[in-house]
Amino acid sequence: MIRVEVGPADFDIGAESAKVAGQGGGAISSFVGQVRDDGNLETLELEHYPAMTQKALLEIAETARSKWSLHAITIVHRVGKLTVGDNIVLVVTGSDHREAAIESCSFIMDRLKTVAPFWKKETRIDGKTKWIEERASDVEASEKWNA
Amino acid sequence: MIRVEVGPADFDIGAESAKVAGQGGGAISSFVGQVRDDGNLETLELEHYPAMTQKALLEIAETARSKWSLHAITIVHRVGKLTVGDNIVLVVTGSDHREAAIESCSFIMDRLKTVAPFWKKETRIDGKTKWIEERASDVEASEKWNA
Amino acid sequence: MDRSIKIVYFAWVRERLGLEEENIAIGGGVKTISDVLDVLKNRSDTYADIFSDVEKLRFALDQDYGLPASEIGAAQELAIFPPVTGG
Amino acid sequence: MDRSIKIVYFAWVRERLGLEEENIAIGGGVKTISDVLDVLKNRSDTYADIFSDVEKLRFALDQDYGLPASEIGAAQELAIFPPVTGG
Repeated sequence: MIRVEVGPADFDIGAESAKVAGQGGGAISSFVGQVRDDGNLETLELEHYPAMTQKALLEIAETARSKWSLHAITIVHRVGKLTVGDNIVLVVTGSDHREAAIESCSFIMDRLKTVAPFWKKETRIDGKTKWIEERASDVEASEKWNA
Repeated sequence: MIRVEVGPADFDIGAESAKVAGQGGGAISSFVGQVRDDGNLETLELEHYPAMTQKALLEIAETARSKWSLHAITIVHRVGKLTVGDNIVLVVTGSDHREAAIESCSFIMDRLKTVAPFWKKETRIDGKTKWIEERASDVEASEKWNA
Repeated sequence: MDRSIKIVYFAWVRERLGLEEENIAIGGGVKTISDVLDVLKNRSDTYADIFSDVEKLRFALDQDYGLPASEIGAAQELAIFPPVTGG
Repeated sequence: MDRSIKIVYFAWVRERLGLEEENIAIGGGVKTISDVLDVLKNRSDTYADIFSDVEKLRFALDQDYGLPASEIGAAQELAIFPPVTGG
């Protein structure tokens, strides 16, 4: 079962993990990405391309399901204005085997970073704003799965 | 911060994840292992070597901390009589970077399977009992980290 | 045949243009994303600035990624945005 | 010099012996885990059965993993068990 959710609402990792576990298998892997405190961040704004986001996330999940034997995949991605410590993204995968659960969770995160149409804009404490730039390490991490 | 807990009590992945997140960093990786339903399992009993368990888990966590840059590591491992769907083990790692969080979580699970002094005994629905045997794939997975 | 296509902008592309979306008329000679970019660059210096460096831009045709050389075909919507930074 | 060492058993080793732990006297010639196993194997057929195949056993001296060739030194506790299966 694939579940994809995009919106401003926060998520509950315990509840999402339990839902995935309820689909069977004994191995549940989760990843949570939060707004990191770097000392002078005021807010992080997440913009997305609504008409494309759901489709892009479903494609990532379908690719994961074709590469690994999974019982369930959940992807939740927040949009809107967030602050330090806030949740941004949650990925949960469930499988019979821990390798499949952990690797697919890692794969989904790598693809999310490089394929899903989200953009982050920082506002610093001094009021300056900056659009986050693509990181070469994220591109490499995503490309390694094509090998 | 390293937290290791061994006992019969269940764990709350949401609460444990939040505790790790509270130690800083924006990347939190979790793994939950549960008793898998294979159709005719009645109970799974987990025995351990109390005098050694805590020490072995702390060593695994310390090794993870020396290999990756981590803000927090939590390992919870249950013992006693469990049934299908019950939680067995939880690992949560927190880092500034998702690669570190995910890889260290995977490493800790691989080491748990091959180094921590736990033994699993199955009771089938027909009343037969069997001690689970070591899997070669677990040994390989654990050894790959030494490369 | 002349037709129009909807163009949607995101992140700094949207901010610098001060525009979320627009419909532009395209002639029969406009076959690829690159051709659309040429139309846009001819509109003003601001447009020329924003759309000249294709390395800094990513594209989607009807919500599927495309490259500058991709044919627009019958696509109704072209999205132009910087490399994504979600997750 | 003669002394005693505490031996603790787990999983099927414990079950087959019907014993969680015992203290055994060891002579000065007993230097390694292997030597302790020889002492145990001499006790009865059951002991001999259980401790003959070292490939199926794992060992810890004072809660640190050891090999059959490991010297017991001043260790107070030797644990004998099958390969672990936790996680």
